[in-house]
Amino acid sequence: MHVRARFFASYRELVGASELEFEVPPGATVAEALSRLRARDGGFGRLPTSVAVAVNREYATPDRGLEEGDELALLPPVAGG
Amino acid sequence: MHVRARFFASYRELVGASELEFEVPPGATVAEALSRLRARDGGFGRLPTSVAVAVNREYATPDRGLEEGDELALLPPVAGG
Amino acid sequence: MIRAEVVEDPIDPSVLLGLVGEDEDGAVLLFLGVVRDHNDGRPVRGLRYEAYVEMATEVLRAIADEAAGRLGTDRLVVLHRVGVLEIGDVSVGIAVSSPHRAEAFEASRHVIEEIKKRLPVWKEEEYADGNRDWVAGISPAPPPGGESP
Amino acid sequence: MIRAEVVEDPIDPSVLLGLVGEDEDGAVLLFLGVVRDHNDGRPVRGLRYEAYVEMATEVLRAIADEAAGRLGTDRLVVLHRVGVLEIGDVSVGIAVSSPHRAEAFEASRHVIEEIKKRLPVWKEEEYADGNRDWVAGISPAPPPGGESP
Repeated sequence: MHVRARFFASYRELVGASELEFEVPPGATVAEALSRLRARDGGFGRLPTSVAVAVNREYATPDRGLEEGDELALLPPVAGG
Repeated sequence: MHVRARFFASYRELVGASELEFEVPPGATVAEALSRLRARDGGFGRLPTSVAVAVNREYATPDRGLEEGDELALLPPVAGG
Repeated sequence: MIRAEVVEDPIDPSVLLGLVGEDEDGAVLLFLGVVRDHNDGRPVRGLRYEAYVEMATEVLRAIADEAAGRLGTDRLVVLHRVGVLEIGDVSVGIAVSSPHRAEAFEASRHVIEEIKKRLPVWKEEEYADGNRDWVAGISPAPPPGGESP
Repeated sequence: MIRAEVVEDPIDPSVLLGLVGEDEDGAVLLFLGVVRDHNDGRPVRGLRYEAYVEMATEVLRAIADEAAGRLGTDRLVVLHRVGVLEIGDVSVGIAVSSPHRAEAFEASRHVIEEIKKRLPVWKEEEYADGNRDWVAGISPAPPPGGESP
């Protein structure tokens, strides 16, 4: 199935893209999707081992299961305010 | 010696005056001056037994000694803000 | 510049904000005490503040100086209005600014809490039924230890 | 009316104040986060906020709703600006009003603290020497217990 990854701020600069659609096995978790991303060529391998993620705009834990079309956002430490 | 008493808000209404110059013995304390005031005719006797006072615009305790010309203010519970 | 004044004219929040905020400040906090339409369950139509103006000015300045110590800057303005006020009128305005927010919150809170405890100001409320009464206030405590002759 | 928005235009404090304050409210509190000219001892010339706008809007709304619970009223507005900002520009504005002051302070503080912890917004500073860097932020924690499939 396909999920859409989004990258922000320093992670966006690291991977050189703000968005990427990629394939994961059906029923894959957030952790598994992140492993797939890190295995890609380019800056993906330099993404931190522990990264905050949101699935469909809500913070999610690594064991969260993904579904077709989910939006998986990789979020650097936040600095608003 | 002479001191000047000032009355505010409900105390002003109680005694029917905002200011009064009156005489106290030399070296009188705040407590002694208050006793003299309460002994006067009119609403003075209805002043509370415990009353906050300021001498020369600073909060003072009953044992504070007075000097000629001091300004003794009788302050109802405050309600600013 | 620390400012602390008892005023008769309306308090303008924009003016207060314009008096604080330096380039090194990351936090600005404005507190407004406003005349509300009820007190202790009674509908209020308006009110009048009476002050021992000379002393209130000194006490307000002392409170401002204490708060500026907590704030860590001299960007602190506090105005307390006296006279006749209507519902929605600002009775007290406090503006502070500082590099970090924690100090701004702490200083602003200190000013309003100490005003409630120590400022020689009294409030006479006019109720919807036309009656008037002095609001039961807080007995101001003499300074710790007091002063003896 | 609770309002929570991520905005690109400058934040006007007067507009925020105009959106809160009902007749029953005795306390109005306005917090402004402002771009300051230094960070961690380094002179800052300006900065740029980047946001995950869709999510930030939802998180800001959730924070506002939580804070309104503490406030006890629906008079709460919070705006967070994104894009290029200069020294002195307002990055976040929070206005609240309530019958009593304690709730106003608590709600305002809650909003800014939670923004710092959870809002998906990032800050790139431009320093006086022309260099740029992403400000080291706070790792946003997943909700307690998280979600399992």
